[in-house]
Amino acid sequence: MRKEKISYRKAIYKALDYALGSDEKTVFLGEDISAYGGAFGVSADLYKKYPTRVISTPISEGSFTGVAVGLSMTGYRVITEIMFMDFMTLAMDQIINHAANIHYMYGGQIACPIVVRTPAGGYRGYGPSHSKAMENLFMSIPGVKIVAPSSVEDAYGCFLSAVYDNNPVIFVEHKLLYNLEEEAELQSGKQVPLGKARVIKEGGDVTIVSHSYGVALAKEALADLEADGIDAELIDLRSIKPLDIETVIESVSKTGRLVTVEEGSIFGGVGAEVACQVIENCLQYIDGRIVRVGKADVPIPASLTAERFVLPSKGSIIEGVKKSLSW
Amino acid sequence: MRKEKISYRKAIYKALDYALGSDEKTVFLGEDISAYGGAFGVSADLYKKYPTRVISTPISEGSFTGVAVGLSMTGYRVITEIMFMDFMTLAMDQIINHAANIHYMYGGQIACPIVVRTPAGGYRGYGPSHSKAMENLFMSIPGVKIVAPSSVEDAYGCFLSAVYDNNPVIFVEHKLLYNLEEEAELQSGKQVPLGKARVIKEGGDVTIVSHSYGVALAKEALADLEADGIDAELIDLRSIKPLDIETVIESVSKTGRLVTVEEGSIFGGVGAEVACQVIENCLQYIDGRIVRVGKADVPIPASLTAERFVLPSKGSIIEGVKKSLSW
Amino acid sequence: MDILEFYKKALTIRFFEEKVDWLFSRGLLGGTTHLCIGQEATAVGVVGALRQDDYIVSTHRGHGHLIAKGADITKIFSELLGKREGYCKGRGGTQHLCVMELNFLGTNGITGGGLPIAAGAALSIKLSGEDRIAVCFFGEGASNQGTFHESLNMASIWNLPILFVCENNMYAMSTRFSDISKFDDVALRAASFGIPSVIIDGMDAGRVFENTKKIAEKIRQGGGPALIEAKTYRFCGHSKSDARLYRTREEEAAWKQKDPLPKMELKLLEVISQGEIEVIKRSIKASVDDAYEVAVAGEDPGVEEALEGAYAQREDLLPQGNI
Amino acid sequence: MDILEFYKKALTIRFFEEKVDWLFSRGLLGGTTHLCIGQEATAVGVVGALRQDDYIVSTHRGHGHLIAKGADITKIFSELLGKREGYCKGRGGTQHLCVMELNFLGTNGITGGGLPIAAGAALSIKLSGEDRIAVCFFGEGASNQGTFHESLNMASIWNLPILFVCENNMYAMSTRFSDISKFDDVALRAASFGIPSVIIDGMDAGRVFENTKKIAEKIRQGGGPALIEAKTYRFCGHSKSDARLYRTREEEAAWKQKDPLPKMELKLLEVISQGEIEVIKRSIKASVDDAYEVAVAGEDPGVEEALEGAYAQREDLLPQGNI
Ligand SMILES: Cc1ncc(C[n+]2csc(CCOP(=O)(O)OP(=O)(O)O)c2C)c(N)n1
Ligand SMILES: Cc1ncc(C[n+]2csc(CCOP(=O)(O)OP(=O)(O)O)c2C)c(N)n1
Ligand SMILES: [Mg+2]
Ligand SMILES: [Mg+2]
Repeated sequence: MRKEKISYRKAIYKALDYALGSDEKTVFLGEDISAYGGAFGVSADLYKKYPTRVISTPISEGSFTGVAVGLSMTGYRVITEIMFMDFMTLAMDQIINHAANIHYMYGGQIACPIVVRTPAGGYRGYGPSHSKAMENLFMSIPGVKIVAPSSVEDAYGCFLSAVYDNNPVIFVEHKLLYNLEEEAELQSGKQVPLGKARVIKEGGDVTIVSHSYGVALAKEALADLEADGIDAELIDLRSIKPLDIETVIESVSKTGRLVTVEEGSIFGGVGAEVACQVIENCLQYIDGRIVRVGKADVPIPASLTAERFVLPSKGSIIEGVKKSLSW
Repeated sequence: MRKEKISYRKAIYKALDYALGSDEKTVFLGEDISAYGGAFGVSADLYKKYPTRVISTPISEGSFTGVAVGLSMTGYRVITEIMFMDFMTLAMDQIINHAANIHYMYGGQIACPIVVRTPAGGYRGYGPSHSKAMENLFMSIPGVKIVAPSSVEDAYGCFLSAVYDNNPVIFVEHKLLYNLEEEAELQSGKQVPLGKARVIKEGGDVTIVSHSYGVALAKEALADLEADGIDAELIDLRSIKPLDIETVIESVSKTGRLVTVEEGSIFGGVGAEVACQVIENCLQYIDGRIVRVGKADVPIPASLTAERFVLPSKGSIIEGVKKSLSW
Repeated sequence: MDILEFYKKALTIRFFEEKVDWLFSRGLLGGTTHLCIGQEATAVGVVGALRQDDYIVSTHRGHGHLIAKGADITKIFSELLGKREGYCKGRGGTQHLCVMELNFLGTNGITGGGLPIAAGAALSIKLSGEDRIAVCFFGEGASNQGTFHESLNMASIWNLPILFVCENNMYAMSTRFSDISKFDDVALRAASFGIPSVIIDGMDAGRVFENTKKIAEKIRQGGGPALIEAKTYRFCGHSKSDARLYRTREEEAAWKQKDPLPKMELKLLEVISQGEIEVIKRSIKASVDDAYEVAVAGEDPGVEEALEGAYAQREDLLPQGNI
Repeated sequence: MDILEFYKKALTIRFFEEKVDWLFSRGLLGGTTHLCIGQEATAVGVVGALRQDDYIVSTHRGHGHLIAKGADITKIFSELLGKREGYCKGRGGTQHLCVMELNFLGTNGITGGGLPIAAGAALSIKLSGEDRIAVCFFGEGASNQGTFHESLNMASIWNLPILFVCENNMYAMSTRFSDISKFDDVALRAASFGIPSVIIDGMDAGRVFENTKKIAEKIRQGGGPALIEAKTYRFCGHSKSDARLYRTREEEAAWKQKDPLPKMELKLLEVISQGEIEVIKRSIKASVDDAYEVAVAGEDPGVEEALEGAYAQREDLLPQGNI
């Protein structure tokens, strides 16, 4: 198979196509996923290929998520699309009190294999109700997995892993990644295991840990850092839960410094958990400040200018790295 | 004013009574808060004292929270009761996308002074949908405050602070605290400021940080620890957001060791944030393992026996403290 | 309809619930419970009209539905007692009690939480081209949740094989339906979605059965969703501690006149004697007591059992084949 | 009803929206937008029948409602441009645009999110014994959210002074209402709650005005909630990028025949000349362009402004006195 240039959006499309095509017991539910192809055009013509199993729903996030739970308990794998991650607030009950608990609370009788796909993130001036990256909201929920790949190959492979996982998976697709094009080899049906981080660039001075669009920002920062003589190691978590802390620890044991980057709030965010586990496991190796880079603790403003001040950026990552080295 | 023995339940009742009695522009909304007095009997006869402003709602958590938002934007302070904290999942949209944003996203034109009271926590065999302490879910939401007092005086004073705060406040009342009786001096209308932790017991060997019912458990552990010659300092955060990290830092600078205790999940929990801020601020003083004690990462089982294995206990706190000292 | 079978089922439910009540009053059970004493006719009437492979989604007040579906009361007791022999290994308890082998998709601790799940089960049936149906119990109080509206709408537009059964016992905890709804009937609300509905006497197992039978068949043949509103009454309090300040003892007494069990006995007396009835009663009572004794002698879950299982493994064989 | 005033308002909305459309097509605006071109008659008709002190809760498609309520279009442009001179300092943008001084409680980015908020405003009015009313706009698509059901129910049982206005433009994004609802009329759904409703031609500002006027007065006098369903159509796509594959150009053309503006002009010609109309058009067009020019010359928020204000302070003076 040759590598070809392919977009993140297309990779998700292909993974959806593979999942729907290879198992009749797979259903895809969401708003405007037919003629519109979803708000971000991901599902394109799938509704024509699988007319009975690509189902456009009413605007009822709370209940169509419940429909997914019911389908999954009766023999289907279900993929749902929540049009913007901000709207997951409406589906929280079915996710937290139902989907997440089913395997455990029913004593292992049944599982709940659903994937909740959702476009997330800011930088587009959509304002407070259409811009959030809320993956941190699900961290403390036992039973769910959280996946947020940053590369085209991972988008494909992690998505398939999510589909074939027997647990509810929150699958975060950053809006700014959809148009990302990469040379990728999408081997049909090839899964990328969840819970395994990826070292994107090796380096000896500092460990940068991120996921989703934060990785793209961090990549941009790498060149500037190199120009300043800083050799950073960049790790893409890919999945936040399960969290591959081993890869992070191995890196920090080498670099002695940790910078976490996330688009959500720092307070109560992913970085806090990563940093905390690092401390618990390799405090002795730390010889720089641990720095968390993320969203300021305010809602996301609509003004593009203001939004830039609130969300993390290449600049704030570089600043964070330097702060960690300055100690 | 003399001290008298009074229960946590009664303290909340008195605070509610004070708030409703002293300002006609205060409303209390919730399910079964009339003749039933709420599921835990907190509101007792308030519906008789304030018949128009104590309003029993239909079972519609999502929308009566929205009603609170609308009331607050048009001149009222609103207190709502979500019968079990687990049901907050249904009110998430109005809290996260509406209440929390209002002051900021509307450019400061208006505030949203609502208090969402809610009985939380386990140890009663209620099972996965009626036992959660989910205060950590709100940590990353800008605009909301999170308060979870453990003592009778704080229940009263923090509640009034929450009412007179101009922001949405999640007010967590642990079910097992309702019957807690303490000698307390409830000065009418006296507020306890939010964002100020309380040192419950001073000690030099290790700092235990907790909130809500975790404080009660930690208190129990203190005696055993003392018997083992361990002099622990116990801090009650009282409010998780704003977080009084100064008090914690001051303590850890002295003891060199930190143990966090919470009833929610460790992964992505309150302890992660506390520990992380401690590390960021006083890494140099740490000379013991940082240990987080909390819920195992599974749903809360109904079986009382199983529940005890899953939730933190006096025993797991003692174990945590010893682990932090063993390093 | 085999009236004797129905009577035995209803009696089992009654005695089971009374035993649970007694256990609570003695502090022998953790958590809480919601008894269906007084509402047995809806459970046996509805479930008795269904096929074994029909799905049921139940509520917090679900013991009756589960017993009617054929569950082993020993295993229900085990579950309530938090024993590892329970249907859910003691993890679910009364409000999260699922029995997949009976197509019983769970009682539900979230008021209104089961409605969309039932719609999902119905969609599954439709997609698979099966001729079974999904039945969703809910209370009149739950009909004020948004999920009610959303689920009925989806059931309607997708023409799902689902029967909504509202057990309207007039109260949601302490809240009288007439205080939180303009009309006393939930059935009215189905009209918005073009879903046909009937209002029936929920204290009469025969009426419940006949109506369900007829309607269920129609649904099975592709007729689309329907709603039955059964007017009923819980004789007990809402949950384990409830002083019932919100209603009068007179109202309760009036409803107790409609107790479904004596009504069934009256019918039964046409075929068997009072003495035979007494024998049946004693034997069922004994079997409930026995079931409890067996259950209580079971084992508590160990620490590993408590801590494992939050995540299903890939290799876990799922009964419904959804690997 | 002052037809000239209405016409000017409607024209302002049309030109404003066309300008926004043009700005988007040029990449001069961030975010997205939902234009109400074609739906101006509902905005001016409903709002024109209200008092200044009545509350309005709007939707994602809310510019028209806001302009009709009397907002300064310069400040709306500033808001859309993310300038600090905007009504919300540029933080809210098109979907979170609140103007407290006009009792305009916000456009809303969450479909169905405004319904309970409006019910809350209505409850506030009732508790305070005022004679104003709350008006809640929503689309037919939003009527599938649970909040619709829950809010109408509360409005009904508490007899709130609230007018629900459904702008039924037949589509929710790409979804035809007939595909996600059994019936084409949202009004039917109000019957479940005993809420009276009317279905009216939403392309006719006069009809909308008269109906609203009458119904609003009834509500003001304690008559309780009511619902107006205005049948209308958006001439443009759902948001800034929409190929409109889900409907035909013929359907669009047919609806454009019902454009509310020419209809108003026809009426106006009974009192003024075509030439005068042209003058009005040019002047309003110019004022819209001017407003944009003033707005675009405004200032972007600084970093401190972006980072401050997540929490209201105790001493913040709140316009509605809720300190
Ligand atoms: C979301 C949610 N809100 C509130 C409750 C608390 N609660 C449990 S049962 C109940 C009343 C339900 O009434 P109804 O649906 O009529 O059923 P019934 O109890 O009468 O059988 C309430 C309010 C809950 N379990 N879940
Ligand atoms: C909770 C939520 N779900 C989905 C969306 C995406 N969305 C924005 S507008 C819209 C369609 C709304 O349709 P309708 O209520 O008919 O209003 P219209 O756009 O036709 O004016 C959708 C699905 C949203 N903003 N919020
Ligand atoms: Mg009831
Ligand atoms: Mg529409």
